[in-house]
Amino acid sequence: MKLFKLRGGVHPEGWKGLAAERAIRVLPLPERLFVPLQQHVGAPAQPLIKVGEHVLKGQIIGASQGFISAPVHASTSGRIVAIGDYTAAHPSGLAAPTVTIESDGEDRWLETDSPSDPFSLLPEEIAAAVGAAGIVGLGGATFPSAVKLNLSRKNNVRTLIINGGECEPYITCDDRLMRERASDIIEGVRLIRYAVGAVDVMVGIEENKPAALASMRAAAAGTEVQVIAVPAMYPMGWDKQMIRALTGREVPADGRSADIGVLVHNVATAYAVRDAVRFGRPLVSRLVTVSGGAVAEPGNLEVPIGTLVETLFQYCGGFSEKPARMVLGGPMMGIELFTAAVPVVKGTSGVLALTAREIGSTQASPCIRCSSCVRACPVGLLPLEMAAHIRAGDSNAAVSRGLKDCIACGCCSFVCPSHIPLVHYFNFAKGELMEQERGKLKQEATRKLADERIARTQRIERERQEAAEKRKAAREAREFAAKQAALQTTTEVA
Amino acid sequence: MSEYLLLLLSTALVNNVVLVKFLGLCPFMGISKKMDTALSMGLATTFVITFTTAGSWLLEHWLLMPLGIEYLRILTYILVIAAVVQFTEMVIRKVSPPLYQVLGIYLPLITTNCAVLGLPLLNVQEKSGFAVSLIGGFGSSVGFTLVLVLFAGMRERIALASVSSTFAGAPIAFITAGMLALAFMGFAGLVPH
Amino acid sequence: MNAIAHSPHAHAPISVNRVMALVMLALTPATLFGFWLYGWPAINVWVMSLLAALLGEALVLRLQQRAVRPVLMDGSGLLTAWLLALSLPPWAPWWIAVLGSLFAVIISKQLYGGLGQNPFNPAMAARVMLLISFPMEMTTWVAPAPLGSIHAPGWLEGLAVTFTGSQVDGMASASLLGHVKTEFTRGIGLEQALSGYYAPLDALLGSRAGSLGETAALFLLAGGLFLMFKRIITWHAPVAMLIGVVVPALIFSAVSPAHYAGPLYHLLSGGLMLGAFFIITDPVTSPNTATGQFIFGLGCGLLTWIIRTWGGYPEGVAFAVMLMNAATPIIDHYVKPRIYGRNRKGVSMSIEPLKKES
Amino acid sequence: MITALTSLTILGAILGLILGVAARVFRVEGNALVAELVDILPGSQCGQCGFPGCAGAAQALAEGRAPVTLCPPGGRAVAIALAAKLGVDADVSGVQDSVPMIAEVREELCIGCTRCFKVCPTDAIMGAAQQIHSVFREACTACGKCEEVCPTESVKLQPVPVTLHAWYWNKPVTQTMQTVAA
Repeated sequence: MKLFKLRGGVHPEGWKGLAAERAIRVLPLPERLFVPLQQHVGAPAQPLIKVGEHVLKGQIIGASQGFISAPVHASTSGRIVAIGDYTAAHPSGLAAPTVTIESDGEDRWLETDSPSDPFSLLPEEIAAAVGAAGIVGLGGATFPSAVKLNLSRKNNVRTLIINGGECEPYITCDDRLMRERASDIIEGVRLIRYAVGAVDVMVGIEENKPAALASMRAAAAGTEVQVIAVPAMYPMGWDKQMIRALTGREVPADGRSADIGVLVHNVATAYAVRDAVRFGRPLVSRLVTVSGGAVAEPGNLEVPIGTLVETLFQYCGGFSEKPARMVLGGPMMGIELFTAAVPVVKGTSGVLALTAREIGSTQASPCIRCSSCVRACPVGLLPLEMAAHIRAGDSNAAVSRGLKDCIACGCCSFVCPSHIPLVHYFNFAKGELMEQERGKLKQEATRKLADERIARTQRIERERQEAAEKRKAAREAREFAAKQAALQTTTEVA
Repeated sequence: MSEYLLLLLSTALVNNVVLVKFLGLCPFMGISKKMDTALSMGLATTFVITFTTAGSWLLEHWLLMPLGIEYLRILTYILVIAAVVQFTEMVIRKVSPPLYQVLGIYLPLITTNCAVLGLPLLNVQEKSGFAVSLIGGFGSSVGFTLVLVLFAGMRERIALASVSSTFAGAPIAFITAGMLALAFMGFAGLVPH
Repeated sequence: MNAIAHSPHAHAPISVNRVMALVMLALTPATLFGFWLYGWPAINVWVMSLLAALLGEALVLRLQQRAVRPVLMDGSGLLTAWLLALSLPPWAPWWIAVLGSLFAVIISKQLYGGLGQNPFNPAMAARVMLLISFPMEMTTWVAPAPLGSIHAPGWLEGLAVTFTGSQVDGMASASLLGHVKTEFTRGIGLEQALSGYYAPLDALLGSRAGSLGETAALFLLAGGLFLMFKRIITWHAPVAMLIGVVVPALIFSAVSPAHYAGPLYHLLSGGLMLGAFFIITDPVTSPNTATGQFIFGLGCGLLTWIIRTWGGYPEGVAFAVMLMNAATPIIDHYVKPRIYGRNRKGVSMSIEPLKKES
Repeated sequence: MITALTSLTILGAILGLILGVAARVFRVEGNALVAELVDILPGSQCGQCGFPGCAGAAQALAEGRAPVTLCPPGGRAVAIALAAKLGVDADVSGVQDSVPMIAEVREELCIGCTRCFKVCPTDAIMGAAQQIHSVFREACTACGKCEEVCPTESVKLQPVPVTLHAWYWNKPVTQTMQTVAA
């Protein structure tokens, strides 16, 4: 199969060996789980339970709100002990609405009936099952999967691409999943294909994962699923990059992949879809890579959603040395954690404890305009110019240079010889612009309110005047009548 | 033909109106903060200079010289310049209000751009013919536009640089202009006189 | 609590210091060859340039109350002075080297805010300034006198040449480009001017009069290839510059060989090799994109050839580089990479409705 | 003398004629600028700029009587937009966005006098006489009028609390090496 030419990208040190060669282990059930109500893109889920209530594993505890949203389920059986704010896995360290479950140790599933043959279901029913299971993009985007399925079916998507590109260094959970549970993934892939009515199915896996390629090829043999090796580079796991590599087409900047007839899902998502459709089991656990130079025994764990990150590190033997930085996600796009007491969510692919040596120098020096960042950018932006304008306080100039197309992949910061935090600049500017946007919307709304108020006060004033005039006229009429009457009486008297 | 081409080259590059003759420095410093504006200003000035060199030559040879009133030269030239600038201003205001806003006071000030008056006067001094005056004027204004745009590009970049406060703004702009003039010295001798 | 660090949490093993060090390493063979060729005075000029750059930069940083050490340690000032020294006449008086270096690091670099913010290449700006201000000193060349040969001045004599301006008899010579230009102005044809004066092999190996670092074309080429191999520079600008010189030279020398020199003459003379591989690849003053760099290089080459052929100065590399430096922001303004999912103008690719499958 | 006078007069007359015709051909209707400026301004008619309402401010801006940094509620964003529209180089770096504020009613102090309710230009305060008032957050522009009229200092402008949704990365601290090395 011919692959298409890609642009930009970098080749960071992989560090995959730390965790990739050890089989998946199941984390023993923690005592408490902290399940945030928003683990996806879109509106947060609405809590459906009360404190003190007992829930079963897989029971819905937060309902989907609106079109782009996803429900949240209990990750184990137990008692709800709190519904309130808890530190979120977010760089701000702010709290988010979270449901705390105290495990009863039984880990009992909610009884559900599941179809004997999932392929006998209607495509709509599969999408509904995926939606009810709370499945979101597990590659990290956390976009509700059912929304994508429905959209793709309506758009007559022809090509289904399954993204097995795991380009972040250290992270190997998808690699392990493909090695150990290939046939389950393939079944999930075929279910997705059936649900959207796609014709071609391609699984793109980077060529630096020969074991995963071999097991996936073996599992896909005899099915309509094609397993294709793609070049190993970062960011190969960017869905649009995968689309370009496999189809040679680009997703329009203002559109979605469905606009060019392509649907992309992650391998882990496909696996979760199979669980949801075949067994009626919602997404309550996921594979998480625990790795980094400071972790004693790196590996991949199957973890209930809501487990604290510190529990994962403890299970992996604690730290062999004091980590310089703890990271949620991969080193290229992950976020630094200032506390390990934050819960694992649906989008968490890994937790890392990195040593100072692995992070490398962070001391920034002036930009020498070497344009390494321009060559590395997979999108085709000019990071150095955008950052220079943002630094000078002109974020709008950065927008006209493509800030909104930036995917924050980190390639530019990675290669910068001056160690300039380019992506940090971009995220700052995006936040600033978003705030301005919100301000503008509010301004428009308040202007409308002000106009309405002015109109209303004028109307009231006018009405009052009219009323006053009416009263005056009435009084005059009355007085006139009285006078007339008086006149009449006098004449009568006279 | 090649003579005119050389004239064009000579007036645009070798004897650049800004960097070699030091005419028109006011808009050169004033309207060179943004590349797009600089280009528009350059084009407006090109229009004005081309027309005034032609117009003033005609007046010189058909009006002033026959009547023997050369002493009114500067007065009449300024009359022509002012009229052409006024006309340009009206056109720009109609065609592109934002540009009109951006050029602001510099648009009427083309009138006092010494290059606009200087070039016709130099033509008289050198007793140039009509074609030479016209092409010389056009070449000079193209050279003006060229350095204005080059300079604006560099100033856009310098605006982002962390120039120390002592030199920020006009001082560093003047230093840059000096360096640009150094670079243009390379064209010296390119066109034999 | 420390501020939370933004991603990425990994970094490529590269730094500004390393880039500068590699460029200096690539310059070393050509420099050593120049030292050998022109003896002690050349070494003095080189040392004076570097010293002046360091001291000048330190002084300015002190005045601006900025930290001195990290800036001096990044090596950019040294590299600038090194490149300048290579473009000076090897027997230039000491004050030429000092003045040039100070102009380069103070006026053309630090006034703009230091590394990465100067619009003009500091070494070339300094060279142009010197050439215009001191044409005598800047065009007094000497014939090569390799260290150890009979004519070579000893160490003390070398000091005398650099610091008191004493000239060793019989050493004055003209550079190739200068010689041809002079002969042209005297009305002597190219063939005659070149006879006995120009041998391509000598030019290739550099044993002829010229500035300190420009004569060793082969070593400079090797250094440039080394930098490309190390991915410090890309091929676009250098190759384009060579094309920009060779193509017009080829065409014009074919049409009129008596008036126009051939490509080999242009390639191996003057500062072309130094310019192509070490000057125009300066990232600060060249465009961002590969296409932009190609245009930039092509412009440098063409202007070099035009100034050499028709201009008043015998050598045009420095002028050409400065002129194209001035045009760099405009090139960057118009030549930008295409953004994913957009066309060249930045408009989103069209979203065509998919055809219904029957 | 006569020749000079006549020739200049005729020349002036001809040029004047041309310009007169051009002025008719290239006539510009009205001043669209003011309307565009009004659109940029917040429109809450708060009067903090010292001009009577946003339309007055726009008029002043168009005539160059006011700086683009005149609008406190608009902050940096509006200043930048105004500068771009007017084509002036405004030093907006000085206009720091004040921390976003919002009016809050301290319920223990509110006596339900309805004065704030009456002055609010955007109807952001809800309540009736003798009832504790409350602020409709989305509509409050933090103009401060309610704060002025409140007899019990119950209404106060408070910084808007940062939420997870509104949080964003701070601007990176650049290493300009502005300190003298020890």
